[in-house]
Amino acid sequence: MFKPGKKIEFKSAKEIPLTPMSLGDMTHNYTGSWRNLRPEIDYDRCIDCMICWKFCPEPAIFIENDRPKIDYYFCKGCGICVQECPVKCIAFEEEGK
Amino acid sequence: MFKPGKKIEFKSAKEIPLTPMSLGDMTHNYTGSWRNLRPEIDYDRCIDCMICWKFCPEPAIFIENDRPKIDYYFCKGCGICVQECPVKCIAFEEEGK
Amino acid sequence: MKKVLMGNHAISYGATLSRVQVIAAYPITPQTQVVELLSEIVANGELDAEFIKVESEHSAMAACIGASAAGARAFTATSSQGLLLMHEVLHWASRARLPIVMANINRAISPGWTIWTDQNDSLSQRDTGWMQIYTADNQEVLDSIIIGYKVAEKVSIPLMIVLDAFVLSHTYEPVDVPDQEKIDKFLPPYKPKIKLDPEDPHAFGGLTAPNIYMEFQYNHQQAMMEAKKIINEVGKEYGDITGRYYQNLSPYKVDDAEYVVITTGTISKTTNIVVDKLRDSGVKIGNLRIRTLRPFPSEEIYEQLKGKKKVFVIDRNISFGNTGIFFQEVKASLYNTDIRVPIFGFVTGLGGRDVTPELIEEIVNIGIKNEKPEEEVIWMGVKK
Amino acid sequence: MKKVLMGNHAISYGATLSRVQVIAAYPITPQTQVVELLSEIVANGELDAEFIKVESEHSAMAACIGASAAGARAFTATSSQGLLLMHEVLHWASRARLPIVMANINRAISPGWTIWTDQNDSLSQRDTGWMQIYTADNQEVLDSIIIGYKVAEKVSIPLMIVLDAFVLSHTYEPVDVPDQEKIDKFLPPYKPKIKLDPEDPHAFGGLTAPNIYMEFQYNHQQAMMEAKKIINEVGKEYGDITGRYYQNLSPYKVDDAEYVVITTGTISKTTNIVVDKLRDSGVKIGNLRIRTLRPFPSEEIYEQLKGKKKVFVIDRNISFGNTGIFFQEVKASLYNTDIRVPIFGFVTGLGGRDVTPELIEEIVNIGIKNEKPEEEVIWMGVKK
Amino acid sequence: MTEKKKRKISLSIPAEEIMRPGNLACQGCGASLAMRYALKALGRNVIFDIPACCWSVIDGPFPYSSIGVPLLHMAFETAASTASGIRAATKVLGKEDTTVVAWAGDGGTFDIGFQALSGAAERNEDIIYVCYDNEAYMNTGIQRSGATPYGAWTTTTPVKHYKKLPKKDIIEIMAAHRIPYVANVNIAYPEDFIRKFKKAASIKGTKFIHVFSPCPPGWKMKPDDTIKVAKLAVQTRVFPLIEIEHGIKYTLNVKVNKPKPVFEYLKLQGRFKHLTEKEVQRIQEDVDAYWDYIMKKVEFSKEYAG
Amino acid sequence: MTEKKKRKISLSIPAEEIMRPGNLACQGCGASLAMRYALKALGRNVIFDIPACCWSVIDGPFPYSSIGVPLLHMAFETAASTASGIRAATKVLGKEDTTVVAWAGDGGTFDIGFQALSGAAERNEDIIYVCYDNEAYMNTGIQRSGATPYGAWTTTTPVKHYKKLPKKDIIEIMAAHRIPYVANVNIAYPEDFIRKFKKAASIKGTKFIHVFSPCPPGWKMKPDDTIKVAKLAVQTRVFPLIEIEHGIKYTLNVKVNKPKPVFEYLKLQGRFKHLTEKEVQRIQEDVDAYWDYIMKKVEFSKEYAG
Amino acid sequence: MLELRLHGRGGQGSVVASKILADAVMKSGKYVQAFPEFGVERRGAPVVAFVRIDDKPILLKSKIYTPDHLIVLDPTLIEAINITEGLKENGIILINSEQHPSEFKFDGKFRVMTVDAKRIAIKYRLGSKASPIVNTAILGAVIKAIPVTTMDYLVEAIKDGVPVKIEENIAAAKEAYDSLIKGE
Amino acid sequence: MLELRLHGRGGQGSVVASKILADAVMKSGKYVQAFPEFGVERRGAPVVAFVRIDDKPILLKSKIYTPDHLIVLDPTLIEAINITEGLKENGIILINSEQHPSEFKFDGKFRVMTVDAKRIAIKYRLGSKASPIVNTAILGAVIKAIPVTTMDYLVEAIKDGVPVKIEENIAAAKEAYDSLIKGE
Ligand SMILES: Cc1ncc(C[n+]2csc(CCOP(=O)(O)OP(=O)(O)O)c2C)c(N)n1
Ligand SMILES: Cc1ncc(C[n+]2csc(CCOP(=O)(O)OP(=O)(O)O)c2C)c(N)n1
Ligand code: SF4
Ligand code: SF4
Ligand code: SF4
Ligand code: SF4
Ligand code: SF4
Ligand code: SF4
Ligand SMILES: [Mg+2]
Ligand SMILES: [Mg+2]
Repeated sequence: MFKPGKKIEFKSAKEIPLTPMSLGDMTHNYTGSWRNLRPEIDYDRCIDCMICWKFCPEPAIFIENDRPKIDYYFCKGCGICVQECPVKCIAFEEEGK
Repeated sequence: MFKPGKKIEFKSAKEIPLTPMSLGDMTHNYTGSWRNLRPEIDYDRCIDCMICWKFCPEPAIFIENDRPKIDYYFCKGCGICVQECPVKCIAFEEEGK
Repeated sequence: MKKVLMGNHAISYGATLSRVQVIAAYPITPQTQVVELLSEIVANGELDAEFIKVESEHSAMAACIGASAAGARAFTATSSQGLLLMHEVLHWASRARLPIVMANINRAISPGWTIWTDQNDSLSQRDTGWMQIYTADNQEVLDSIIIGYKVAEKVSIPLMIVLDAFVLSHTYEPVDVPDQEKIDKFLPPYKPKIKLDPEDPHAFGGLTAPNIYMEFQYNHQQAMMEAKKIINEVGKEYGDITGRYYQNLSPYKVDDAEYVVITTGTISKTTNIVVDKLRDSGVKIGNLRIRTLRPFPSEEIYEQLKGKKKVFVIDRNISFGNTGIFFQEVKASLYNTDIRVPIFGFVTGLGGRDVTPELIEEIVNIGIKNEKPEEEVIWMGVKK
Repeated sequence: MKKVLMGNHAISYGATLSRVQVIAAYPITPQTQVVELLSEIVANGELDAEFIKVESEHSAMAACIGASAAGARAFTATSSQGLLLMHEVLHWASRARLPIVMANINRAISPGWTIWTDQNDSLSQRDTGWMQIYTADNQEVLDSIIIGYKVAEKVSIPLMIVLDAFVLSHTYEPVDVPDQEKIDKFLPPYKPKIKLDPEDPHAFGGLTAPNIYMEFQYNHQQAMMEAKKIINEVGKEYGDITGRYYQNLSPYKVDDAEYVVITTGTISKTTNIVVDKLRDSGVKIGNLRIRTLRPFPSEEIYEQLKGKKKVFVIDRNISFGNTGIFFQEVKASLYNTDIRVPIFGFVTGLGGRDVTPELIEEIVNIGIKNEKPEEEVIWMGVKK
Repeated sequence: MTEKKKRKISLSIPAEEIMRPGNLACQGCGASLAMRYALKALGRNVIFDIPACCWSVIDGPFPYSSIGVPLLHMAFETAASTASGIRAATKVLGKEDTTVVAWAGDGGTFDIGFQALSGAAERNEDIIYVCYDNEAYMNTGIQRSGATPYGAWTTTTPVKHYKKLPKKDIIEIMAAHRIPYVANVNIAYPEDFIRKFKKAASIKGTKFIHVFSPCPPGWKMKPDDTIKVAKLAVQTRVFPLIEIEHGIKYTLNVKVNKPKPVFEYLKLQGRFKHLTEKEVQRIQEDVDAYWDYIMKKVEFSKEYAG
Repeated sequence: MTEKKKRKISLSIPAEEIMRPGNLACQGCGASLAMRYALKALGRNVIFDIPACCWSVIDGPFPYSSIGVPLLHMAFETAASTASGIRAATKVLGKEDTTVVAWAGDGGTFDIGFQALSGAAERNEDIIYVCYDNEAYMNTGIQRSGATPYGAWTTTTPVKHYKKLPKKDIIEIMAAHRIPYVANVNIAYPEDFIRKFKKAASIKGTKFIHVFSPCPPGWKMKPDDTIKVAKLAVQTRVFPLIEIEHGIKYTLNVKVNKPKPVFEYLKLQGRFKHLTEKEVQRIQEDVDAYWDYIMKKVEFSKEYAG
Repeated sequence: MLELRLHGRGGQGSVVASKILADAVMKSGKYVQAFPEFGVERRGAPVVAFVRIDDKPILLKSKIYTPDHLIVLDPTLIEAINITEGLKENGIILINSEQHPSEFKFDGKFRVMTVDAKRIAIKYRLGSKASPIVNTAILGAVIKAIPVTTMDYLVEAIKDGVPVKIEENIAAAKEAYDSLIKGE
Repeated sequence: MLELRLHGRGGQGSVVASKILADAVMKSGKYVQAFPEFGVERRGAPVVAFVRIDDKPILLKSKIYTPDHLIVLDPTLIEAINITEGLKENGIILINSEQHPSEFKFDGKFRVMTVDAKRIAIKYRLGSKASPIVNTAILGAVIKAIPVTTMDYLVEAIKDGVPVKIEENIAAAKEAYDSLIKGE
């Protein structure tokens, strides 16, 4: 799982770098809020082929103990994993249901 | 032979066109002055093949009564006609000699 | 007909009503809807024009130059980086004296990447020989395109209509779209003074030696001076048929004012609110909106500012290493006159920073409070 | 070592002595010899640099930006249309705060095609955020490149050295070429403040929202203000090792003058002759040469002009629809001061029209004769 | 989570994630996936430059970045020239081993940045130029580019006037520049994708890689169809996966012996929904002809190289 | 003049001279001759635009012009985009029959104007784009361009560092744009030259013509060798004369069964005089290989078209 | 002056909604202004749009920081972001939801209303079942909740502003008008 | 101040000649400036170059309209153009020619001198027989005719300014120095 990054704020022109320069990554930005459908892996059926991991654009699927795991902080809910899973073991339901 | 063009002069900003626009051609500009070698056709040997005419870049060779004629006002003295004449009937001598 | 239009569509309708014949444009945020709507209008056959979907803004302007030189009414629209990329050919268009009209949506300059408004893009074209008109609402945008062609074709100088990114380009406002017939009478078909014509062949733009080059520059400048009058005349003529009058300057309660805020673009509208509010509390203040940057209406500004106590210029731009640009232009234009009122130069709103009535009030208060500007550039709304 | 050098070769030697590491350039008359000599110097192994023979000036500047951002000292040279074509990326370089140095040979703008000198090319870049230094002889050209790097790297702003086409670029003059050792001490290797480095990865120039964009602009402007001092300081330091001192302004007999002619570039030198001549005939006149256009040295100009009777600005340029540009800059910078001396604005020498001592004398005479300028722009040497 | 089964999985692409989530790509963005693969292939000793394109936004605003390697954002038309400058600097600074990558969209490659690319190729600059191709100007809201295929709707090729010109054949054009390596890749074929990027990094001189990169909003398709559509592009022969060395040696990387009808590919995408059967037929013929053409090149090049 | 013999001459190219003398081309300029032929082929119902190049000067300064047809001088990088604008205007103004010609040097075509050209080709603009190729930036005093051949000296590729990169293969690159007509011509073959210009004028869409155009000062050769060198370029197979239709149909126009050694061509030109025997040999091999390649294309295209 | 803020997701048509509403308001003789959030829109990501309404010409060109009312096109946003930022006391929060207003809890004193615009949109086949286009439907409820114009003008505005399925959009708006749930 | 004008043809090296002369003058301790005609040079077409010499720094940056003396690298130019335009009275016209000065006639009072630089250049194999490069040769004669510097400095300047055949160029300059024909 990705270590959530920090939001960086500047109080004044004196604090900013010489030119707009990155000082951290986007992992403070929980793109999970973009999702209105939520993928859920049925691990009983999952064959650990890692195809879902391979095709997740974010990446929001990581490998933990040799199994795929969805990081809901970042999963945007595109549904690619759902569609590409060869055994169709990822469900896709409306958020909050 | 080309009709020599006129030099065009302007006395004031009121006389010039809206934008730099041509009002005549360059035939007032006697590029013959560029020449230090002078091509001369030996008409006795000339076979009127018009190769010299064909290859003169200016164009400074014209056809008069089916014969090639060099216009010395404009001939720059490049020597192409001299070299390309198949019967080598064009002499190339220093100007003023 | 009244329509709720975004500024970008106001441009498209302005161009359509002007019956432009060749459009060459390239997309850029925040201009894209201009191009998209024009694509549709042309595709639907509602405008008899060729639309060249060029591969860059540079080529857009080059194609406009080609089209205009070949005798067609030419149009383009762009913004920021796109305008900057045109720079060389902007100079070309004006020196070729071609009456092209373009719309430029004021977007700040990168890096860092930005899509929000400020005026540095168009203002850094102030020396390209184009006329420039800054607009303040979508109605004015539409009207100015039409007026722009008439002016440009009269003086043979290209003209740029400028509007704020998003604040106008993407904001929907009620706009009266005039009838085509009315506009056709106002703006007859283009009669080119310069034309690439096989039946009357000329070469345009050839080598121009030191003995004559300068005379063309002189004429260009004279035409610009002439344009000061023409813009007002044509603006009046347009007003007579539509009821909407446009001049080089747009003063608001300036007549009896002691203090004058000089603004451009949409900041002017918000400033009017502040003027009203302050007037209510007894401050004799007015707002002078500069519409025309080129030709710069020095004489009219002089007339407006005569006898005032203080002047506050709000610039949504900065010429690094100097000051805000309208501030500079105004000061320079008054230097040799008898006006010596203190002029304050404020820089604000860069890169889309919002300019609120509160901020404008603060500006005015600083101006009123201080006898004269403590710094040449007074930064407002910046976290120093 | 003293050498007879054309201005273009003075540039090449200046760049070589500065040990530039990446050169990216594209040929244009009257700059070509710069590139040609540098090609030879690099080919001969006399300079350890990469020379990218790009396919356009636009790419030349983009390559300089890439090289500078990756940590190398970068150089280019161009002129006129080439400079104009760089416009977008000029803005980019300065806002990226990269200390690139370039030489620009002042050539007038087309159409009609011209290769002769005037300043409209570089002056229409006055709002791009670059520093600009105008030079008056080949010695100064060479020296200014070296000084330029030191200044640029101190304030993190790119710098443009400007010289007149042909009058300097193609004119041979004796030039002292300093020893490499001396220069190495003056100008140590480049220590980048910004660097693309896999071992310390950062992204540069990303999307910068309205809530923070303006602060970068503010810092850019502060650095420009700082540069006014730095240019003088570094110029002094250079003088201490070479005997040649360069400052923002170069006054000639201004101290006790009643009349001051303000000039730039080579016109200044010819003006000095006229000053001497008029002084001989009892006219108290001096010449103030402005070297630095950006940052604009307002305060120093104020000091120089305090107490003068009249000021005559000679512009080899024109902002169409307004006035000569140095004229405008000077007037604006003095507006809010207590100086109210009449300033006359003369435009002359466009497109390579020769500016002779006689013409300058005529200008001075008009200035002296008239109480104040009758027109905002006084055209000289033009066939009206 | 269910009880873990103990077994070793084997991954067909590198495990390390250099790219970070939280980025600003749309749901199902192909370009996002492309970057993820590219970074896996190239590792960290790399410098990127990116001109204006969706990736200028995806990476994140100041002060953030998602790609984890040094990156210079640059003006739209400068990808290749900027990379040339970066490459020159790394050379004089003794960092020849750093890979320099220009990463641009199709607009920035086929259109506005094409001259810089062609110039860099002419100089055989030692860079990898990557074009992720979503077949329109997406960042500005779906305008046609030189990469927009025949028949497609975009906002500047409205339905009444859909694009009637073919897609610029960038692969062939770059091959005609005779650079050492030209290849195309497809996000649905990650192993091929990564192999080619690694190969490109190992070659000196200019490398050009063309990435097939679906864009759900721009193509008017469901975000979950991204991989499906990408696969179909290969399976219908719309996008033959090839490599071209020195402009003459052509290799076909994925054989498609039984191609699916192009309609399968088109029908998933709203941008093609206005097409008549006749137009679909025409596109099928174009695809067939192009495939034949490429196959002939492959043949020809065998003969040639042999 | 001697006594006139009475006989009718027959001319192999049109007699009418549209171009005027007095122009500012150097002695023996190939570009000057190229324009003379082009005008003979195209006649007077034509509009030219010319970007910065020698021809901006050759034509003559204001207020003069030598070409006798309407001409717009334009910025260096805009030949094709300006022509697109002119073409659009002629269309709306009902002058579709006017031929629109962009006339540019190699620098303006291979390098700085290439994007505009490629863009116009992508749009299949109805113009003739002519590149007269003197293999360097001549107007600015002989700097290298993308068209400068391997081995040549120029002022930016000095003898110690002569050009080590091949000439950009513009013909192949333009062919890969699949425009209806691509051809090259040579001033030493005026009949072929004129035929191709006339053909180009008869075709709708983008036509690209590449003109071999020797330059005595730039090539450091005698002005009277212009035609000789041009002929040798063909006879040594350095410059095979071809036509390419729609990017696939290749035709060889002048057979060269017994090629002369390339050295014959090189030795007349000072720009090559520093070359060692080995380098000359290398160039010979490149020329042979390229000829083979083109011949294969001709073969391939027969098969293909057949 | 009345200031409204619309909340939706990229691709859901909040800007079109704001424009149609503005048109309907203009037609009723009022002055109006509508604008999107100034920035990059990403499909799926939360976005906002604004409408200003007044009886006199609107000169104000700055942003809206303290809206009078909110319109929420997608209920999942309520969890995802802090929706009530800047909302004035007693402001209406009109949510596209099948739930009753009382089921929504916000920090602060607001008037929650709901309308099941999704159901209505699906009924009239606006968009697909998976992603219905609710923007015209919800407008019907808006003008009921915040009576800035009449249904007649809204119908006209929909006619001018929607390219396809005009009748269905109108019917949806009308049905939404009738099915607004005002809460307490 | 002394102002010289050189006449040649494009490609003949008049500018190089002016530069070498300037260098030689500088080496002798004087101030100097040299420049070509500002314009486009065409091989074969008449061109000019200028040299200014003074004892104090040269500030003047305008053109030369009334030269003190002329140097003519190519005698065929005399027929082709009006060579003496602006030349001051009593100015020297130094011509590269095998002829005697008296064979040249000009309108005005000038001092004609000649040197057969062409023959000398050919002798030292400078350039080809058809187009010999006379620019260094003629400089030898120039400093004899107009003594602005010494042969020693000229030799040094040639060493610095000529890339190949240095010795031959020097020898040619020296021979020209000795073979100047001053006329009357
Ligand atoms: C000179 C210039 N013109 C236009 C733009 C606007 N612009 C930014 S990104 C973009 C579209 C990029 O298209 P593409 O390269 O295909 O990348 P995509 O957005 O599709 O990923 C455009 C037109 C710009 N930034 N600069
Ligand atoms: C933007 C820009 N850059 C550079 C130039 C200078 N320039 C003018 S002509 C020319 C060379 C043209 O070369 P080519 O196109 O090969 O034509 P040629 O002169 O060889 O005929 C150059 C570099 C220019 N006019 N504009
Ligand atoms: S694709 Fe499906 S089966 Fe394969 S690892 Fe992912 S969830 Fe498991
Ligand atoms: S739905 Fe999309 S973003 Fe979420 S885990 Fe699956 S592939 Fe990744
Ligand atoms: S010498 Fe050259 S210019 Fe003169 S006639 Fe012969 S070919 Fe023509
Ligand atoms: S080429 Fe020779 S033979 Fe032929 S026409 Fe000319 S002069 Fe006569
Ligand atoms: S518009 Fe397309 S390419 Fe751009 S981020 Fe969204 S999905 Fe990706
Ligand atoms: S330099 Fe070459 S191309 Fe240019 S005019 Fe002279 S000969 Fe012709
Ligand atoms: Mg794209
Ligand atoms: Mg060339």
